[in-house]
Amino acid sequence: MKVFITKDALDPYKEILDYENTALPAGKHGGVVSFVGTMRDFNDGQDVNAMDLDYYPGMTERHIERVIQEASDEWDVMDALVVHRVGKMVPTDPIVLVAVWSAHRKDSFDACRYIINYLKESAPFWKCEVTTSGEKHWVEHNSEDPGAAARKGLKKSA
Amino acid sequence: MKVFITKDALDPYKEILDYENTALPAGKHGGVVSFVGTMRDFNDGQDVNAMDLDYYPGMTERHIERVIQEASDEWDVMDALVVHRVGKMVPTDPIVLVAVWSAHRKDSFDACRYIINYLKESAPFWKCEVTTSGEKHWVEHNSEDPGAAARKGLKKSA
Amino acid sequence: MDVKVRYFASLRDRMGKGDESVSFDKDTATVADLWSKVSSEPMPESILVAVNMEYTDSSHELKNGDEVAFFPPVTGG
Amino acid sequence: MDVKVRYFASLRDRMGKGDESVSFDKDTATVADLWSKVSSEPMPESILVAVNMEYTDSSHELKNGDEVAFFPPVTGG
Repeated sequence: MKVFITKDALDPYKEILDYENTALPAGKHGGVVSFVGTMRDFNDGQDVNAMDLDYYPGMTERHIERVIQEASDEWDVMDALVVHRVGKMVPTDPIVLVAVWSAHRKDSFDACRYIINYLKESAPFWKCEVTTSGEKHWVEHNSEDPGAAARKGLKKSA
Repeated sequence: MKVFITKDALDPYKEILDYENTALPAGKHGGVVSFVGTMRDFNDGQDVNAMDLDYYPGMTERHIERVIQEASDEWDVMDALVVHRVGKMVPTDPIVLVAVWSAHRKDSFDACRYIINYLKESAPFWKCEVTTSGEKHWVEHNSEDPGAAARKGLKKSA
Repeated sequence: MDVKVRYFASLRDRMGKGDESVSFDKDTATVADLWSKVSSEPMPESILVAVNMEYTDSSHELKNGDEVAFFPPVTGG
Repeated sequence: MDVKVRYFASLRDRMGKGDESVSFDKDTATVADLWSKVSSEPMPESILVAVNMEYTDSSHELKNGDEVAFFPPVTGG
């Protein structure tokens, strides 16, 4: 299992191949399911021309590793790789890669989906968007699923 | 949509990137889910050291295209790519790539899984395995799911 | 009436060829008629048939120029 | 007792810094006590808190050397 957060440009498929060649035994896994998320040029109907993604070094990795472990407890996962970009990025930049190797397709799909759902909804990242009009603002909630963090039972301070 | 069957070595992630750069508008898709299937060195407990995959040129592509269309009717699919290797191959060779682009993760996962399930269970391919003892034999049924073809309603001649 | 016949996988090995052309001296024939022209054995239960690349069955009426394929159950890729 | 405090995202902008060290002259203090030392405003309902990188709440009792982080709801990556 590897979780890697980087400010550098992300070459997702090179990451998959490099990891496969170094960490996985040859000829044993039936397949790999991957999700590669790319920065879009719009959000909530507004044009976006840049994003600055904040994270909590140490905590973010630890919580992602825990979710990979949850997925491995639930499904038959041979190995998993998460690479996430942070800092300044522009539309068409790859942001995130999740790859899950398994002997069974179904398990790869389920585990990969579980991990990316966590990353997109509940992982400790904070988006700051810069619109084409130059306006900069911290995203208040995840537009894809505003209720996700609450459902995951993250405690709010009273 | 593109379906491509080839006797040549398959470089799955290069195929994804080439297709993404030529066929997809930049900045519009939220992500891509891919499945890459690799030849394993065992099947049904027997060591396998080579496989020769037969197909029906024309029919195989047509039926895969139809299944991609079914997936696109069911889910919000922006584009999909299938590349399948045929002929002689050895363990660790990539055999198949399915990539599905969508604005929504859920749709990409569901459509990609639907397409690869079809390819693995019901698409017109025939496996001939060569074991390490040199024995060559046509696989009689798909060991992953022998009932799949019947369930898909393929008619048997009386 | 002429049709093109194709065989795949183990059936290709058994027939000793991948394809052949078959001529009928009548204007109508079914897939079953075609099978009895190409083989002396009864058509195996498990054999699948496609006409012009669409699955069908042995009662299918053939037309001149059809491509008929016989093959064992598919195994997937 | 000394703790390290970290702020993220919009809260970092609002606090004007990303981290600071805070000393207490007593041996026990809660996250709520810490907040009242670093801000004159009441702690916003929506602010999340983590101690040593684990989510917790404002009643959490701090220990010497703890790392306490305050941040707005996460947005995911």
